[in-house]
Amino acid sequence: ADPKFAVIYDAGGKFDKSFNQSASEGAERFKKETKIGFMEVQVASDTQTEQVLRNLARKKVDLIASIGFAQAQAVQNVAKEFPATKFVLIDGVAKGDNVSSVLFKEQEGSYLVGVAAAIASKSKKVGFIGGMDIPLIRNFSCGYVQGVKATDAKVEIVQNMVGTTTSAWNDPAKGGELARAQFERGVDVIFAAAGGSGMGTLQAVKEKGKLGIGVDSNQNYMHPGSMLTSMVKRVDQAIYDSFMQMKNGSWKAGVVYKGLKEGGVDWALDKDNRSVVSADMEKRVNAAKQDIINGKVKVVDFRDANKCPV
Amino acid sequence: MNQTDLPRWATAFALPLLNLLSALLVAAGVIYLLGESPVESLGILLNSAVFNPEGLGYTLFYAATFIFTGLSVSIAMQAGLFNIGSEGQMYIGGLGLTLVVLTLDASLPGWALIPLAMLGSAAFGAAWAFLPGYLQAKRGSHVVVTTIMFNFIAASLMNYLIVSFLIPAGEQNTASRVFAASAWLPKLNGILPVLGETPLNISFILALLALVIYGIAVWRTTWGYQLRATGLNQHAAHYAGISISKTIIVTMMISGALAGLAAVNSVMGSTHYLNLNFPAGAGFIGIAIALMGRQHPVGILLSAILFGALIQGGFDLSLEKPNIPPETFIFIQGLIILFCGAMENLYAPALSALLKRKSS
Amino acid sequence: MQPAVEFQHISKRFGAVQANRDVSFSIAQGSIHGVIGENGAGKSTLMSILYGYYRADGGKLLINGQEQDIRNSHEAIGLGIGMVHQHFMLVDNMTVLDNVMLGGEGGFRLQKNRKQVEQQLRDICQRYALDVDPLDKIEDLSVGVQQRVEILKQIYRSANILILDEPTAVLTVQETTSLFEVLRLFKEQGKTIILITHKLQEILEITDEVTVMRAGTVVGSVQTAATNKEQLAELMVGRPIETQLPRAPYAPGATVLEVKGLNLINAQQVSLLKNISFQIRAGEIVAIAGVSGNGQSELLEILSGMRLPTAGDISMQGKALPYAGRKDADGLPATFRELGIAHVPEDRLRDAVVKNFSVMMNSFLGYQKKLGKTLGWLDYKAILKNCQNLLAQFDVRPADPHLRIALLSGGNQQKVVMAREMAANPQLILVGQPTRGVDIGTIESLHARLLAMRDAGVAILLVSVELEEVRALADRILVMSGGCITGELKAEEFDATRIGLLMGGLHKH
Amino acid sequence: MMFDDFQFSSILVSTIRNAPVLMFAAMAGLFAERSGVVDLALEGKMLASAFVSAAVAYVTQNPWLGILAGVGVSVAIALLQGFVSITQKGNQLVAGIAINIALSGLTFVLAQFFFMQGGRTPDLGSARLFDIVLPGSEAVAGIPFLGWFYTKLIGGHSALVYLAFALIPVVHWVLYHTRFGLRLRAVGENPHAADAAGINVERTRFMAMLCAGMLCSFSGAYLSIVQSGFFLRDMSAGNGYLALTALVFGNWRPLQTALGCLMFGFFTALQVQIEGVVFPGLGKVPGSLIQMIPYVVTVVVLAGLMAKSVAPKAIGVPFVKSR
Ligand SMILES: Nc1ncnc2c1ncn2[C@@H]1O[C@H](COP(=O)(O)OP(=O)(O)OP(=O)(O)O)[C@@H](O)[C@H]1O
Ligand SMILES: Nc1ncnc2c1ncn2[C@@H]1O[C@H](COP(=O)(O)OP(=O)(O)OP(=O)(O)O)[C@@H](O)[C@H]1O
Ligand SMILES: [Mg+2]
Ligand SMILES: [Mg+2]
Repeated sequence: ADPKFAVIYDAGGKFDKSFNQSASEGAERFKKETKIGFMEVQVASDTQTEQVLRNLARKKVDLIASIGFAQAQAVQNVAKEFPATKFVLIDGVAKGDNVSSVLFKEQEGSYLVGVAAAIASKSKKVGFIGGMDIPLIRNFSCGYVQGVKATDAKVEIVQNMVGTTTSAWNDPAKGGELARAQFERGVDVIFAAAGGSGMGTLQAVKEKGKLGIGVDSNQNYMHPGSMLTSMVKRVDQAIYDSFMQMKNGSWKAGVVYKGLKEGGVDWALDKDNRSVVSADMEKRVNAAKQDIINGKVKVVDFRDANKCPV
Repeated sequence: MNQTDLPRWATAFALPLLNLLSALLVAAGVIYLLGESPVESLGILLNSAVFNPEGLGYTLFYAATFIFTGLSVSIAMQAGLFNIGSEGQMYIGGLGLTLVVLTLDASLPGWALIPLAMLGSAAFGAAWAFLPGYLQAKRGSHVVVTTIMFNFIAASLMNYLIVSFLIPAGEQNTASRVFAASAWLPKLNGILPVLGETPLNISFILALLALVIYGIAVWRTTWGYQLRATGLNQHAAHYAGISISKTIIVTMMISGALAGLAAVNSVMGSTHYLNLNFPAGAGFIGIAIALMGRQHPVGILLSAILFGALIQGGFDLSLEKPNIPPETFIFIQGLIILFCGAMENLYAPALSALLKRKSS
Repeated sequence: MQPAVEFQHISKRFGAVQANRDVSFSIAQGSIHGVIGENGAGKSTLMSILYGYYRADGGKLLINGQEQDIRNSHEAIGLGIGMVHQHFMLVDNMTVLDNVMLGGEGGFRLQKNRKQVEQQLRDICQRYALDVDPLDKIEDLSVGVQQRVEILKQIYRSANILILDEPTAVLTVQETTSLFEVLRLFKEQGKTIILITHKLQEILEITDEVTVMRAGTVVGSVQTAATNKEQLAELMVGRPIETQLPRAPYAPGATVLEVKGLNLINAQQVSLLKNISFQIRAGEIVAIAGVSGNGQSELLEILSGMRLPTAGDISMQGKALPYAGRKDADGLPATFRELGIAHVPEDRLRDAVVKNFSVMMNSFLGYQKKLGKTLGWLDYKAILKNCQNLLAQFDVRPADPHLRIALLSGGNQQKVVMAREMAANPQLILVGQPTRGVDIGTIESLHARLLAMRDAGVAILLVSVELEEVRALADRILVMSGGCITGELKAEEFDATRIGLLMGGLHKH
Repeated sequence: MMFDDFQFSSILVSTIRNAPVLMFAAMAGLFAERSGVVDLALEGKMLASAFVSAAVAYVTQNPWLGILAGVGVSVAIALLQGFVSITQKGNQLVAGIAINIALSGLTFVLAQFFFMQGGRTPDLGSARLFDIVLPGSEAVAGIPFLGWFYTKLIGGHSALVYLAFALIPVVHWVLYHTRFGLRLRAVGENPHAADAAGINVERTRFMAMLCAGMLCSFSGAYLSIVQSGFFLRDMSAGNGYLALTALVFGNWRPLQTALGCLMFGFFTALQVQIEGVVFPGLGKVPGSLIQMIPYVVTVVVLAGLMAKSVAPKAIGVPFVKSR
């Protein structure tokens, strides 16, 4: 019989236009290609995560995909109870012989969009808007800053976070307002890593005719012509691969890091931003990409020491 | 028209039941519009929240937190104070217990550590409520406003503390390290294996105890008498020699301590670490519970269980019926509060007319 | 001529209480009609029905011979009915002008009419000799002036049938006199007036006819000219009323309270009490007479610990009262109570009772600490028994300890408060306006209680605006005006005119 | 254009953009609360109107129709709130909280049901309100200070911003200089007195709720149609409670309440600007601590400078003809 699959989204939900959505797209692609369905749930708290993981494991689901670092502890607990069930955890590390932890080197992708931003900026001021001040978001910003500074040390970076409560991810008005405030300080390119609030940012970017950078999934289509690029994090690919391996019997536990080299992160270039990406920019960004893949440039992971070099 | 025309059984049971049914009827309509069968859905909901022991365990687990936040809001209301800050006080209470546990969980056994950690949560919650209480008592700053502000301040502060100090290096999760097992609250499934794998733990028992103490303290002691007198008529309370400012400050601190204790259940009883935004609105639900339960221990208990059941049952239902998003239950919660908490007399005229017709 | 108002078989019930039962009587056009009766007899309820505030359960109402179904105050006003309520119906933080205009603004934009109405009000004030400034805020006005505002409102609205529910309860003699002048003017203009009062000589002084109510029913209507005080009192209460209560000879004991150089300056830097000095000895009643608002309330508040004086010494049985060095009076009344000072405050609904508590829960307000000795545990069994005793002793009706106290009539609330304070066996009892709004039967029994306490050796400080009450109770009389004591008289020197002069003596208005 | 670089100018402009959300809601609350009905349901009405106006604007591609629909829904909710609090004499706090919770859920469910984008409406695109460019803007744009003042500070906002500021004198006028305002204040202060004066207390309160519903709807529309360009679940993000705070802060008076809203707007803008700034001696203050600024300032101002706030006396008490 076919294996059974399930996806557990974190509080952001399946439609967050971000990594949950990306995960769902990966699972959908798998479903379309293999005609094997999957269950999906969204949890609201860490307690629920454990409850639903256990429920699914009891229902003899073979592979459960847990999206988001908040699920790490729950996965580790339940994996221990159900050695026969396999788990794939995105953005976090959980111990266990039946757990595959997938981590992304967001700093590398962010570095690339930083390079693009530094080149695209006419005012030599670029912005970053994050949802909340947490390590994951700091890692985005840290990679971004490294990319900007490496390209042109004179470019200034203005950073803001939307808030400190969960509504920080659902406050497009504030996201937009932060963008406008940054424009007034001369910023002309903004990288938004703020979930739903980021959509407010990109909307404001379009309104004011500036440039925006999307995050997680390729968001270029949202405002063609106003999007410089997107920092894509291929959660979809990770889920798709994991499901496929399960089906083929090649699934393996362990921790994997997915960076530029592994195709886990990238910058997006498609018809929607073709017009704003000059040939020179494309060349220089791709060169940076090559340098990182070759190991010529090392992008620091903020989380290694909870510190950003620049 | 007059509610007092109705016999006690009618006001205490028949009317609330009718209201609950009305709320469910509206909810059924919504579920029907979403393309699912209301009857089947209700069956699933009841089964997973009440009849299935493990589900019941979860229901009571959630209820334990809500009892504490409900008590927190209630006790302040008795003194005429509308404490909107239970959310923030619970959050800070979580910090208190975490600091105790993180320092001592390597050295102390559970029987010493757990009470100490609870003390920590109560103390931090009380401390966080002190300033709004003090400002209300001495400066007349509206406690509603200051507690709302203190919620925001608590969120910022906790964000800073967790991210900057509590996250172990290299970790992604915005949470402290996992506590040593000595700090885990004993689960009730040890005594009642039928509950299965639920996080229901001794804090539920503590919550019941808190309800009893609350009932006794408020209605049976001088202190409670003074509290209620202050809440109902400050002029008379002053005349009666009650120190208003002391009453306000002490009550706010007790309210904060109760909110702080609400953190114990979820942090030490379930996740075993302190994570960002762990109260997840439990403080605000406490307001609804206090209002719906009329600040009465039995009312608080019943509303807390009702909310626990809705969260548990609703979650399971949305799992089975993808057409019904979990948010539907937030809507239903609101409806229930509206019908049972604010329209208690909706059916009183009809019922009293019916009874009159019967008796004549 | 048609009667102005005719009640036919009016009944009204509140839960278990039958407030009006088959009430029928009529009020002649252009007359002043008195309505009297004990507290809770149903007078206010009946008038509220006439004014559309309540709707009767049964019966008919005829206005100028026409049957009317008055569903709300708006319709009553439309029929030319005006009412001055027992508790003033004024919005405190608005001006007199706005209060008068409220409900009859004459258009959407106020500003257009404000000037015009203001002028109109000034004219009325002049014509009726009412001293009111239309631009004053209500909260800044004394009760007497607020009363005038109510009258002003009715004149402005040109009410033809005017109901006055105990309008004189809070007025001074002079204020009452000038109110009656106005009423006589009204009558001359052919208006009909219904007057409710507990003061029988007012009835005799001004009414043409009087209806007596008891327990919700009418027990009789008589022509005023053909009756007298004793007869009315007996009709009301059902038994003769004793006007001269027995008292032991004046033989005061040791000094209980000594006040020296008391001063009070409020936050607005107004001096409310100036250099007050006096003493009270055991077994005497010292009365403070004066127009309200001349510092008596503040004096009571200070002596009971509810407020701190700015300067001065107060000693109780030779020991200084412990208020020195305090920043506020928060919690101080408890200490004063422990020292043997009991207090029956002037404003009982505001200060002396918690409206939403039962009678029982109110029966120990202020003494809760004493009852909850072990761990603060309240022994409700004992409390209930004690409360039942008090209710029986003071003949509180209904004697139901579990009733919400707000549902008792004012007189019965006052009995509960008085019972509570007396039961504490105080050395000194401060009594403010003990019989305001209370019927004559109850007044008699409350006075008898106070005299009994005096005879038992308790020191009593009485603050009252009723000279009649002062005369009936006091051993010594202090007169206050403008925050000063302007004179002192012995009981046997009682002289209404002289007291009146002293009351006005240093008064600014 | 020197002035333009000065951050303070940008803070001021940002303040003006931030304030309307709070101003509409606070003025709505003012009407309800001055009439004696506690309005805890601002948040819920904002959300409902944000959703409906975005949805209708998207479907019709006309922002004005969206706003109109938002008004309709918000007014309907306010009247429901009125039915519960005024007619049924229910607990007003409960009613408010219940409405907030119910609408937080319902707006998501409906948005999801109709648009299938996770409780979001599609982008409004051109169906948004345009910013008004004041006449002669081009001419003065180059002049220092005046250019900034005319084109950025007072010009270049959407119609709703001007409406919000126009409301301050209008509400003041309605409250203090009209029959409706007089009755409204009377009913909220002493309903028994108003009743005795022949005023229908319940009807007056319903009228007040109607105004509250209408004003609050603009706040929601501003969020979705002006500021964001789409609806997103729970996008009111606590602004309803902040508006209530401003109302208490402003002692239930229009001018002071508006000042309270502007203060919040100002400190939010300030906080945005000083995030990441290196302070002499302090270094870089963490962002999450900077986020506290508006709230800490409120508490300090409330505790330090303000006199006791005096609520309308009859607030929260259903009008019952009884003692
Ligand atoms: N709204 C009410 N609800 C319940 N009982 C009421 C209400 N109003 C009046 N009563 C009761 O009805 C009876 C008549 O009250 P009413 O106020 O008419 O008396 P009254 O003659 O005016 O007394 P007083 O001289 O004290 O003013 C009293 O027993 C009172 O307690
Ligand atoms: N009688 C009046 N004539 C003309 N204008 C008035 C009058 N009463 C009030 N106003 C106007 O209304 C405004 C507010 O009046 P007021 O000072 O009474 O308000 P407030 O005390 O601040 O508010 P509140 O009504 O809450 O006490 C003032 O600007 C004043 O111009
Ligand atoms: Mg009466
Ligand atoms: Mg005022």
